Amino acid sequence: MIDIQISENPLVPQTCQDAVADPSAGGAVIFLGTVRNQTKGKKVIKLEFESYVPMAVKEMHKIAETIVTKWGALHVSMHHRIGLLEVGEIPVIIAVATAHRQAAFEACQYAINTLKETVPIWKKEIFEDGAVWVSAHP
Amino acid sequence: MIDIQISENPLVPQTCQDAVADPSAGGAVIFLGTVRNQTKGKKVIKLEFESYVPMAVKEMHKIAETIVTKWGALHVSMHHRIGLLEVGEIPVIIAVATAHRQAAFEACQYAINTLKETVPIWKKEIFEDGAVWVSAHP
Amino acid sequence: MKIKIVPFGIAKEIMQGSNITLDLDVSASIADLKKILKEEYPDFERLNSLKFAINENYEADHFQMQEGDEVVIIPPVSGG
Amino acid sequence: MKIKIVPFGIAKEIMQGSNITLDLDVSASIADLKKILKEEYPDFERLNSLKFAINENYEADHFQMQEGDEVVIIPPVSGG
Repeated sequence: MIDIQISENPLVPQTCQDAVADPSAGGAVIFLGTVRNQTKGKKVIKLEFESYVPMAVKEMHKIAETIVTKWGALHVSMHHRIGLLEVGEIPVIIAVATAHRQAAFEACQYAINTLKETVPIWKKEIFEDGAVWVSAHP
Repeated sequence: MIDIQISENPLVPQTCQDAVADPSAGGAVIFLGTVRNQTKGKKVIKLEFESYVPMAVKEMHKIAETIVTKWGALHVSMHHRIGLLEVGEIPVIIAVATAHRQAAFEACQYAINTLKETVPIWKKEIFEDGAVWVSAHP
Repeated sequence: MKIKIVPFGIAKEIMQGSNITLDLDVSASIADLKKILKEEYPDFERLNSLKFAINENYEADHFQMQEGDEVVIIPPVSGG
Repeated sequence: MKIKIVPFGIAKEIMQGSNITLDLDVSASIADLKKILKEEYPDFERLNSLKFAINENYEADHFQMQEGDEVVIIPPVSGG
């Protein structure tokens, strides 16, 4: 089962965990992103996430389908939050359940790495003295 | 912070997640083991876990300390359940939070792999027609 | 032909927030569009990457647009 | 010297559930103990591994036990 969501509401890890629960799975690996209080030593106040939602959902589906095909995942759940997030809040959850655990680790890592490369979501770091679109410039 | 528990009560993923939550962490990787309904095609009814508890806790601490030293983890939470478990229940949860995600994946995988090699916990698979101590024999 | 341009993220700031409609030569490519945008908004030159999507798919430089296409400007993504 | 033997998992089944106390030569090693146990309980030969712990630490074959030590038998572990 593939469960993809982009939401303005707080993400709930239990929801992703439930989405991948399966009696034939030997394990699940869950990645939780969290908003860090600093970046390169500079204090972060908030993050703002913007997305081109329909395409982001489509790209997240592609990632999930690759995980099912390549790693034989039983279930993949990927939730991404958009809007304004405080330090400590969760922008992303990725859960992958597989029959054997090694595949779940590899697939979950592939998912978050690929999400950061291909999914049209943009993050703006808001500092006390300004804001920066992450990764925009060299 | 290192949080190690061996318990006869159901494990709660949220507890491990809360134990590793930190505003200076960029991410957490959580491994959830689950009791599979079959092993090598044979239907599993239940699992029974037994442990030499004080030594198991000590060995789990060693794993967590290695993770802090080698991967710079901010927090490690490792919970293992003992006693009788039904299919779908959770025998183990390992959560690792690090400043950067790559380290959390590696460290979490090291933790579960090493736990399965060194921690004195034994699993008996209970089938309809008998029971087998896992990994005991070639 | 009329092409609607929809910028996101920093691209929206570079273009001052506006969706715009450009009038391009028939069979203009993504490469042509990129050139026009960089001339109009030099800040696009400074980005790590500049991609374009049509109908929710990334399209490469050689892709030829059609009348009525809506082209989404995708500056460097940073989800997660 | 008296050494208490505490088996876990399949080792407990092989020894029929009993903690036993053995009377060993002074300065007997883990290797000596292993030999004695395998003679008494041949099923130990069939295990994938057989390890021993004293004071909650694994001890190697050459380790010499002392009067009053409690030796825990650790058959192949399978947590997780």
